[in-house]
Amino acid sequence: MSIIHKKTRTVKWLVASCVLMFGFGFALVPIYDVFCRITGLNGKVDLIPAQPSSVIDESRQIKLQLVAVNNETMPWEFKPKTVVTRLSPGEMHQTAYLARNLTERMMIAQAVPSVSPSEAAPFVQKINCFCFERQPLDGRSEKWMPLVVSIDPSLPKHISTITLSYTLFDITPDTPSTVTLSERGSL
Amino acid sequence: MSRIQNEPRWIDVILSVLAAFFGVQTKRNHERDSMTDSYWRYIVIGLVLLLAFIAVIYLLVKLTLAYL
Amino acid sequence: MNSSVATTHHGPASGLSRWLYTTNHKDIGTLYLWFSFVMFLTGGCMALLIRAELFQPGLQLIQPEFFNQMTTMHGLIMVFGAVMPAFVGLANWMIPMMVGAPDMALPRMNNWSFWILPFAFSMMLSTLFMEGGAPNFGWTFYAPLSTTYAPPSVTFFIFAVHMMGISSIMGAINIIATILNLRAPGMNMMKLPLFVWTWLITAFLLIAVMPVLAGVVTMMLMDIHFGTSFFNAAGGGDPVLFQHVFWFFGHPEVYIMILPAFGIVSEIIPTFARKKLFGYPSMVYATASIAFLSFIVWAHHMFTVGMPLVGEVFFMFATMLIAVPTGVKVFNWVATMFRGSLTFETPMLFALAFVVLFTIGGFSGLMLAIAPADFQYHDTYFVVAHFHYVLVPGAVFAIMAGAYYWLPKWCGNYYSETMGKVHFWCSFIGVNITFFPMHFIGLAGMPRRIPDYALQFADFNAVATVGAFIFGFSQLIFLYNVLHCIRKGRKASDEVWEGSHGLEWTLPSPAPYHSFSEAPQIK
Amino acid sequence: MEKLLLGVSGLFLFSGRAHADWTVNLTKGVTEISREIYDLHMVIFWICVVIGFIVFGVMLWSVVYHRKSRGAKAHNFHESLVVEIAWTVVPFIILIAMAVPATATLIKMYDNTEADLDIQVTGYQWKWRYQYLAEDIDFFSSLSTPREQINNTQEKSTDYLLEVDNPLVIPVGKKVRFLLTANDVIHSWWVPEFAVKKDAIPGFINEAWVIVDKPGVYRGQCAELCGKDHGFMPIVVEVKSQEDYEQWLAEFKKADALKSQAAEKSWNLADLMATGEQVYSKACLACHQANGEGVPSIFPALKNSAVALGDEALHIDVVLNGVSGTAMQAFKDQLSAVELAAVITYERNAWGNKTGDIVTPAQIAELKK
Repeated sequence: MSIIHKKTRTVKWLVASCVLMFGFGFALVPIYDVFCRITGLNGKVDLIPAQPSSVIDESRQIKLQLVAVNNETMPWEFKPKTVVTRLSPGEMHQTAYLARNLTERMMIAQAVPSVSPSEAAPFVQKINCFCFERQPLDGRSEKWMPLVVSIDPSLPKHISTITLSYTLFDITPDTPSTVTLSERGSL
Repeated sequence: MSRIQNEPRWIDVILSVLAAFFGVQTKRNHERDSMTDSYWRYIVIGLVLLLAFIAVIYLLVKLTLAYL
Repeated sequence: MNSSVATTHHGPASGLSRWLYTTNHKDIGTLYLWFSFVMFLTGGCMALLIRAELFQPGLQLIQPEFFNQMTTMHGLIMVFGAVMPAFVGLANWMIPMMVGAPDMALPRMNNWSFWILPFAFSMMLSTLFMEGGAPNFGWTFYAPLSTTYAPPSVTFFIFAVHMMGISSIMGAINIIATILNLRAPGMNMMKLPLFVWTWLITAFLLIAVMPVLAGVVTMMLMDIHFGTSFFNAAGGGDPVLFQHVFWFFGHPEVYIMILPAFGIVSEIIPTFARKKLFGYPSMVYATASIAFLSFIVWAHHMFTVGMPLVGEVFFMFATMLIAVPTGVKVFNWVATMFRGSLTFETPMLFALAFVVLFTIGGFSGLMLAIAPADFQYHDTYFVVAHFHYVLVPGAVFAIMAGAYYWLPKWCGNYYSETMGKVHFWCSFIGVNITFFPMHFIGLAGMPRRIPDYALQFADFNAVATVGAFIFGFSQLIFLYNVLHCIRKGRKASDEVWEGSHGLEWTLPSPAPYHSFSEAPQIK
Repeated sequence: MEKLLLGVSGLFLFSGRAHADWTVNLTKGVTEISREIYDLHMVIFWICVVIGFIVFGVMLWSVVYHRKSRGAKAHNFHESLVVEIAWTVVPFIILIAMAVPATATLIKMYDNTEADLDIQVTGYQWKWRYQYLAEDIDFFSSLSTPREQINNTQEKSTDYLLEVDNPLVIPVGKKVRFLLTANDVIHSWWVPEFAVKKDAIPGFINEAWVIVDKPGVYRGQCAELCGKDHGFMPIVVEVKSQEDYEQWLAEFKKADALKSQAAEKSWNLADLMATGEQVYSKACLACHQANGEGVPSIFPALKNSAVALGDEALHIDVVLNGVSGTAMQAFKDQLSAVELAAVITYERNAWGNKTGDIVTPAQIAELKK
């Protein structure tokens, strides 16, 4: 084989590897997602409804804490009905979060759940959750957003406290705030 | 020496890659490795052993966590 | 012999067009080296500005906003503008001469991969004058600080990174194609000088990770301008994902900046010890081992993001393992010196300083690998001390050692040995005064990337600033020495150094514009 | 090497003389975990020192005795499998010996037993918010060092840049669990004496815990670059005995009640302006500057601005709810009704902004409901 041939072959291989690795960079996104769901890395939890479990493990009680966080520029009042509950794994817990839009305009919010310790994330089953869909709310109005949650009885024995946190993000399209872009320039 | 004779066997490739993981290699084996023109076997074995290596560390981690 | 390189046998064209259109590996090597030196001084000035602000507690010279821009630009310029192009420049000059090739395998692409760089960095530096200022989110540009909260100039930053990435990838392809295909008859892989070997492995690392960097900045671009949410929690993304993808690139990148340095030092030490390199095969295999391991340790940069216990332990174990092949290298260098016949010309001095100071950087790296202890070290000046020990008296000293070592071959003249030694001692002392106290302030609790600090850190910061100015200004001696060497140094012999061996030393000094047009026969 | 050692010891001496309370080493801290980490740190440090002495010793030996000027002739050896395997295996064993205690400490840190007190810590650009989950306690904690000290026009206090207006207060000897998250970008909550450093990530929750065994005041800083004032968001934790802690709780709640009462009383312009100036320098000055002129193209001016001189409702909305996509935060939760009213009034009447408008605390309290 002539050197030119060999050279062309090498270059082809290398260019192909580059394209492959560029693709791999993007492939890391779904890989990471799958990895997180399996291992509970980062406390990421499923955004699809879970089936309630049929067994209840009466032998132990888990302390479940509900936390509410507002992301920046989210001017709603946002809080859980009760912060701390104790429940047995498998038991269904029905509660709600209060959302109150303090502004004058209609806004849409998205709640993003997160669980700590992250190891417990795969065991927190949300049978019904306001985080499954975006939440529109008219200006100066409020609503209770339902949450039905249970803990998988196969939760590792050493975990006794679980924190379920929701961060509320403003995803109202186009008008992020009362101040429009042109006004912002003159602020 | 003809090329055929020089061509390392699969087991040699595996040993060479393991030596690369370890970081120490003898001159004789290195010479043999560098005579060959087919790098792809080293790459394939390298990738397979890398996965195996990750699995080994992972098992090690699991073991340590189970016993400590 | 074929390919476009050897068909013409005239000397260089004259004037500017020589440099603009050149496809000669020596010319391009020179361009790379000068470019990287200019960037080194630019990034160095930024470092001095940072150090000057940190000389005393309180805000004196610059405001926090600008301080953050300086730390960001300093990091980016030093990594992508100074260290990497310097190694590519050395590779361009030396690899064809070391393997007995007439030129690089793809000379036209070679020209292109250099000339992208000045444009990339002009774009990057121009962000300093844009509204909202230059990128201010650190060279690691963690989302969402670099996406939702970034200044508008981030788009230019992204394009600049893309261009640098393309340049590096093309350089790497060229180097691999040269080493694999253009070796002179008889120059088998076994006989390759270590500089060539380490660069081959580095080039593969570049091919593997630069596209990932391109991917991650593309995702940022899409998040900022096209409404995707790769890294935005509101849309189902994850800011931690950014860190994973970034460090999947970032950790091998660290080795990209140090493996060629290993190669240079492995050339220099045997020459001045007048003894063959100890354990050549092990050196090659240890390099390969480090390269392999670099892909499975990235999350040790993220011990504090809240990984599960299993992940934390996995990355701790894998990271600690890197100490083994790295140790092998250091031991081999020392064994090469042991019972040799040593002389201490400037390149050797830099190489010796490299071995000692890089090892100190390696030690602090080992400490950082211990995950629970890393909770205390993470994002403090201890980390700053660690990676500056690895990169300044590590990579940069190796580059200087290489420059002094090969300068006589490039220009045909010796540099001034006295001036070289003065440069060395000023740099050596300066570097240690700058970075050693940073270990202390880091352990005492000073976070990195802060423009102002509590009073208990004041004295060591003042010391570090003094050191930085010594180190910075002593580089002017280097500049003067190089110019002196080019213009009127003492004539160099072909062999240049008493103990040198290798193909490049069989060529006349200065190396002719076209070398090895007829392939040399190796044994 | 010798030079280096000399230099290092010189630095030690120098530091010892300059400040008696100076530290060049990791803090031992006040928790069991932090002391374990300190021990790990010292063990690995000494391992490195010993290896360093051996390696650099051999090197120094060669440099001194095997130099050409002494007539040394180069020996011709360049391979020895035994030696090479030895120096691969020995470090490997040392590493294993190191990995075991490190893993044990790590396992302890990941202990999930129930805590006595849970505190939600939220990172904001550039302050911390502490919410006690079981109690009705929620407050912000930001830098209290005056700007004059930072700008060198006033002498710096002992705790320069490490002091806050409202420190976090926790009881001694109790397991306190921190739930960390952030409101905008990634921050990192770090108190060296607790050996706790955990990233606070927007949209995600992390946890860390401490059992502090000594009452005292412990200081730390944000450890992850989070924008302009990253260097100016310290953490101060006051660790109190159970009694003192309970007393603090009671006092805090009483003060909180007083604050809401204050909103109901009537305020005049002068009072509001005086309070407003204080609030302004604490919450607004970092960006909008003391003269209200901001920083061109980064932070807008308030002096003669459309917002400060225009519609009152818009001005209130901007301050309470922030401006999305800019550095302007929502101050609704960070400041009390009185503080908000005062600062808005101040902004509408300072630096030649003479609107004469008075925004009353009652007005704000109504909006905050």
